Amino acid sequence: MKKNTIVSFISNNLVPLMFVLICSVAIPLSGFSFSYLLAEIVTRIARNSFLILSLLIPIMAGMGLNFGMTLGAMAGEIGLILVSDWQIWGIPGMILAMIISVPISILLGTISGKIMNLAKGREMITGYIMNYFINGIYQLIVLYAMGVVIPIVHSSILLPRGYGIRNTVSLLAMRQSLDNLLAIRIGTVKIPLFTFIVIALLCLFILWFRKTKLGQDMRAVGQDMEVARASGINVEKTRIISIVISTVLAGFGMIIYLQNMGNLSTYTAHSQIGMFCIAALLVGGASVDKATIGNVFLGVTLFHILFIVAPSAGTKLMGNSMIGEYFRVFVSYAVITFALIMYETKKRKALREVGRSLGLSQTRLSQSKQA
Amino acid sequence: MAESPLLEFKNVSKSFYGNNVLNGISFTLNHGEILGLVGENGAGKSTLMRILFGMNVIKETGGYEGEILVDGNLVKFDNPSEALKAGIGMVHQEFSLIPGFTAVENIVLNREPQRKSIISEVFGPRLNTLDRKKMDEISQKSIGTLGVNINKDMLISNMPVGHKQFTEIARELTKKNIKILILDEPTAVLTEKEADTLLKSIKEMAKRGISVIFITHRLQEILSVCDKVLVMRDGVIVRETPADKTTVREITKWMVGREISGISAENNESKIQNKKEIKKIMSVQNLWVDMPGETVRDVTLDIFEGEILGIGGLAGQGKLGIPNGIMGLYEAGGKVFLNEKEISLNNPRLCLDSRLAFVSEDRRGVGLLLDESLEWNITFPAMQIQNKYLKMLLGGFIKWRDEEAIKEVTEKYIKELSIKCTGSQQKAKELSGGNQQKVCLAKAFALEPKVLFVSEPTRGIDVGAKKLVLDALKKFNKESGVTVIMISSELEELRAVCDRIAIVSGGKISGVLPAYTDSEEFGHLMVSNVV
Amino acid sequence: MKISKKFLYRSISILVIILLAFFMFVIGRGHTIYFDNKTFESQNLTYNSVYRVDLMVKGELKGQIFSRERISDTCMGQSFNFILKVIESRGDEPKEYEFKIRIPYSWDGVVINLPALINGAEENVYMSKFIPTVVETPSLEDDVVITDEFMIDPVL
Amino acid sequence: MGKTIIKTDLIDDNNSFMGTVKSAVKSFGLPRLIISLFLLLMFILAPFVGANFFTQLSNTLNRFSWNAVLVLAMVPMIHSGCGLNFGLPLGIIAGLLGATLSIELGFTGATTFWMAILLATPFAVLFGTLYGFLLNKIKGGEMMIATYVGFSAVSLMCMMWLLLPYHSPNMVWGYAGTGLRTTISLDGYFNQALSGFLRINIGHLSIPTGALLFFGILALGIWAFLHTKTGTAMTAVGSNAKFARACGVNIDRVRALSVIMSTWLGAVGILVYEQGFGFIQLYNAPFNMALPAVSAILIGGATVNKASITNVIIGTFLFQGIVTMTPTVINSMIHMDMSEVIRVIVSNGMIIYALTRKSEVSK
Repeated sequence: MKKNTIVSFISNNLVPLMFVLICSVAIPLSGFSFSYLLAEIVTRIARNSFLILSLLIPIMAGMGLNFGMTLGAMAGEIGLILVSDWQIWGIPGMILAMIISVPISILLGTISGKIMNLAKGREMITGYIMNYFINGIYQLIVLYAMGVVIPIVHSSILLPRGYGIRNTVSLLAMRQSLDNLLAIRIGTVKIPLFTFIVIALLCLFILWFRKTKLGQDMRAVGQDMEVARASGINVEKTRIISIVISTVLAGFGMIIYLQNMGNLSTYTAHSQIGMFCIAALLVGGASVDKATIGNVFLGVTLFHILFIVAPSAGTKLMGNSMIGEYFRVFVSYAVITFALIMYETKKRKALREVGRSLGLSQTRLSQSKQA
Repeated sequence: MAESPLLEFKNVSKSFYGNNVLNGISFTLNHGEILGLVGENGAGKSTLMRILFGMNVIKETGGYEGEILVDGNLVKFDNPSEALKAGIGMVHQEFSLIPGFTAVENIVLNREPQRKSIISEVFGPRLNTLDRKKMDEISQKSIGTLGVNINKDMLISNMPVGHKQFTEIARELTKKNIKILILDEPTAVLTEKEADTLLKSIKEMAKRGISVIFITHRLQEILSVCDKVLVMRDGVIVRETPADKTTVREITKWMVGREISGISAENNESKIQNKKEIKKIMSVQNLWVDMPGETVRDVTLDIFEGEILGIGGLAGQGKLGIPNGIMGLYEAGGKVFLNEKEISLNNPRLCLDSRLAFVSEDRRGVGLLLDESLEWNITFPAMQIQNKYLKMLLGGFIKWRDEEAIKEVTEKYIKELSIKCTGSQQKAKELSGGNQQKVCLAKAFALEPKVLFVSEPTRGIDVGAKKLVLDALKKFNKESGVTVIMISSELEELRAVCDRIAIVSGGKISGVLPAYTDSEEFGHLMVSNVV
Repeated sequence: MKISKKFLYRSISILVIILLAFFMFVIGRGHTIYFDNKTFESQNLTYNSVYRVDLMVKGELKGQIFSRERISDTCMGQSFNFILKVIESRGDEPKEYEFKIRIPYSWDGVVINLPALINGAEENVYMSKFIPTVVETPSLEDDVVITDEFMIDPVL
Repeated sequence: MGKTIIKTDLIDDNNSFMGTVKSAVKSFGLPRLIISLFLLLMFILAPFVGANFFTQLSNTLNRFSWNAVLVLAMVPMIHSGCGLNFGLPLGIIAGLLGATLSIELGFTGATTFWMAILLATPFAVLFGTLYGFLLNKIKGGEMMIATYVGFSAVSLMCMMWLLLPYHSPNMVWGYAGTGLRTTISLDGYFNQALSGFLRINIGHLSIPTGALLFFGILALGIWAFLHTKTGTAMTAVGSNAKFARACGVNIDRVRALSVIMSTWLGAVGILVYEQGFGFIQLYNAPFNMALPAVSAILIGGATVNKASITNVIIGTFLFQGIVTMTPTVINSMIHMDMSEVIRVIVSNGMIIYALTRKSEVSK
């Protein structure tokens, strides 16, 4: 009995356990000091948690991992570009960028949600392709419309040709303005207290949201669309709302992320963010249909430990730092692949389980009769 | 009684695509009355209830004729929520519960008591928080009235079936102003004890003024709980009687009894006698099949060479599971012998190799390649299994499709079965149901089987086509001497075509009788061990 | 009635957000302020540079500006408070001045001439708009792209 | 019973002209129509902006010949119902292994090309078998998993390119002596091995006959395969898997076979691409290869579960036409290089369109 629970614990938490294992090998190899690692981890938790938390609500609504969170990230970036052109600095600049990002996020989220409703059962791949599609439109706006249709004053962010935004937009004026607010230093570790307060507020929001009528509807829709529809829940609208919320939160998350970075790579900052957030969430033990706040923090910690130590460990092990870099990319893809495969096989197994148990009972029945 | 009845049907009729399924239905239901509705499958019970509940399918297929009155007011429900508003609740055969929710959450689904907050004032009432305490109270009360002991905080997925059923009923009861509760075979999944509890609570509900329409195949239950029994057959009400003035036997007779046309008893008898000298072609022993909704539990059956064996029974009793299990489409166990040789189960290929063929009841799902031509549909199995219609190139290394042979054979079957189509290249999805069924038969015929299973050959096709299909089957049986096993919900159809009829009830064969036997006998077998 | 109530709440909340945005525009507007300690002539008056000025903002020493030097500081919002400790010539006792200046919203950069300011000149005398000398970044490739370590970029 | 009205079987009263046009547009697909018209417009406009029509056509044909085989690699998997082959990078890796091994083993000239195909084949079969086995375990979720299997494989290979003991001085980093370069020039190996063969030059028009011929042979092979017994089974599995199973077809085997075929075609496809392009691109390059191929076949009229050789030809031509024409025409017209962005929007828009269509299999 006890053995059984251990086995099921391992099989249910295979990904996090694997990561703990890899990290426990890689950390000593890398030769980083504990305090350095701790400082880095704290920074990264503050930087990434908000973004990853934005993934939770669509999972609740049964729409899987929202690969389309990138759309929100783009909305946030547009906000930041405009704000930095208007020279609004610091926290007011962040707030303004968030306010600007909201309508864009809502628009993109609605489009994305509507398209996903047309592609039920294929939400993830659709969301994933949506990234590329909207990225095209983002480029159209940022590379061609800004400076022409949308006025951009400062030549420091414009391309020399007079329109389009440069590859990098400096966010020096708001760099870590949120992180430095109420920041505490313990030894060499800086704890960005206020950022953590914001993240905690989001966690509270998510917990509260689960208790609302809308949250309950989302859970219902996520489990069985048909039953939910029969009971009078507007399934399509509920699903769209979940995507919209996720997109808006991802926009905020991106702004928090970028204020920490201190600069914005206009055309590449968002392209991988979805992938890395999803990988981190999955590393924390989440699956396509179930994710908790705990998964987020465990995931972001484990995933980023690997990210920090991999290049240096790779150098020690193979004599080539690129190996480590490729390794961590490989790991993030592999984790997503593994989680997706687990999800699909679990789904099929659950279906077969019912049959098998019935089959067994029937065989026993007929055997006992014959005996 | 000055008061008008709670519910009144006046001359309600309904037809689907020209098929009359309901004809001039009139009845009344008083406050606190329990009405038992019985009838064979296809008698029109479900359609009647769908009309009452305002299901979309009714409206989409052109609505209905006649009038329905609730409390003396004329109503016409366009969708279920209107019916709900008018106080009509329905418990379906399939559970409409959310598996990962607790009983409480399911009972108040989408009607949760809520608390307002500032946020919900701005963003709308969907951001109200749920009032868990009140939810619990409501559910507990509702479960209490049912008189059962269900853990309200248990997840539905962890519940035994009976508790799921009670949860659904409890949900209907919490609906405000519920006046009429439709229970569609609620006891089918219950143990005897649970069924008793349910019956008790139905009576309890009636005492509180809720009227109940109770549909079941367990006639004993009808007699014990109902005030009034309606017996339906072929879309009409054949009898309306107070429950205490009738017997199970009588009801059965009303349900199935009717004049038999185009069948001569003697003919059948002689055929059977001839059969006795003929050897067993197939023998099924202790077969179980896990087919959702059509579970076969323990079937033992012998089939004689050259006969047409009918398998009948009520829906959900497992008759469809038999051919699907033998042919390897659903997981099965037990033993099946063909000409004394055992056939291994769960492998469609081996069955087909030993010259069994199957025409599935799921015509569009399993039976046809809807997006492909008739040629493909008809020749595909024979090509794959028997290497027919192929040209062997390079000494058989390349098996090239022989388009000419394919066209030829397709046209032969189109002619033989008079399939109405624009040509052998037409896509299967463009044909009508009857012609699609003929294509399915042609596909099986092309395999030249020794034993042919035909499942629900006339389901969903119009009357004219029905006859053609059945005739084609009979002709095939007579001319090629092929043993045919026909599974159908329509007893009369079986009696017209088959030599012997096996009745399945509760996943077991409850009896095999010659086709000329009185239909009343079959009726008894059908309900003998209904689960 | 119910709808109008909801509508009211919603419009109020939207209004609040717009106001918040507007407020952010005001308080978040950043300016770079350049302090010049240079001899300055205006309207036939000459303001001579001083030996050293210590710039204090919010009690923090931002810099010491010697004669003919310039330092810059940033400020958010349109009013800027600072304290100057002026040492007229080497060895003098510092004199403390407190200033509160208003910066025009549309100016990104502002040059303040300290001698003029200390000697009580008009605002349009001591304050002028900073016009950056345009330094063209030669090409895109020179832009240093700093990202997180996310390097693979499968964009079509 | 007597009242039953027998319905006529065939309903075809929609003979009006408008109806015909509408149904024609519907069957062709509105997005496809727009893309075709757009490309046509490009060709018409080309002379006005000073681009030679025949040069443009040659460019398009050239790019067509590079990419057509990669697009063809979509066909078997779509046919067997495995969906769009987002896992194309797997085949590409097999092809890259073939190409690098062929060079490493010291072959030169056009022989490298044929040796590369030969060497890539066992890898393609191996990868395809494993990949097919995996896809059979996760029926219904193929596309998303295929994408990430492809990505995982590419990033794993990134490490391998560094670690595998290659020595050919033309391929490894000069200073380290180990690890393959990101791009390897094919001069002296199979650069233009096919395209140069029987090349026809008439004025500005230049036709890469060899490459087109090679594609033709492969396409013919696929066409022929689909006419065999196994090919028929493959189509049936894609069209209705339940039907095929009930007819005794071993679905898993057919699907695995289709995956192996797709993977092999992907391997050959990348080799054909490289011989035209003149370089082997390693490391992250395979990431970007799947989506253009997917959208090309969709533009050609394929759906998530139906595809034909015609779809491949039309789709590749339209897609590559847009890729080559838009930079020239649009840039000279509005002096903005928007071609890349247009391509991104068009190709991904097409994939989204295909994903949102109710799957064509009538259930």
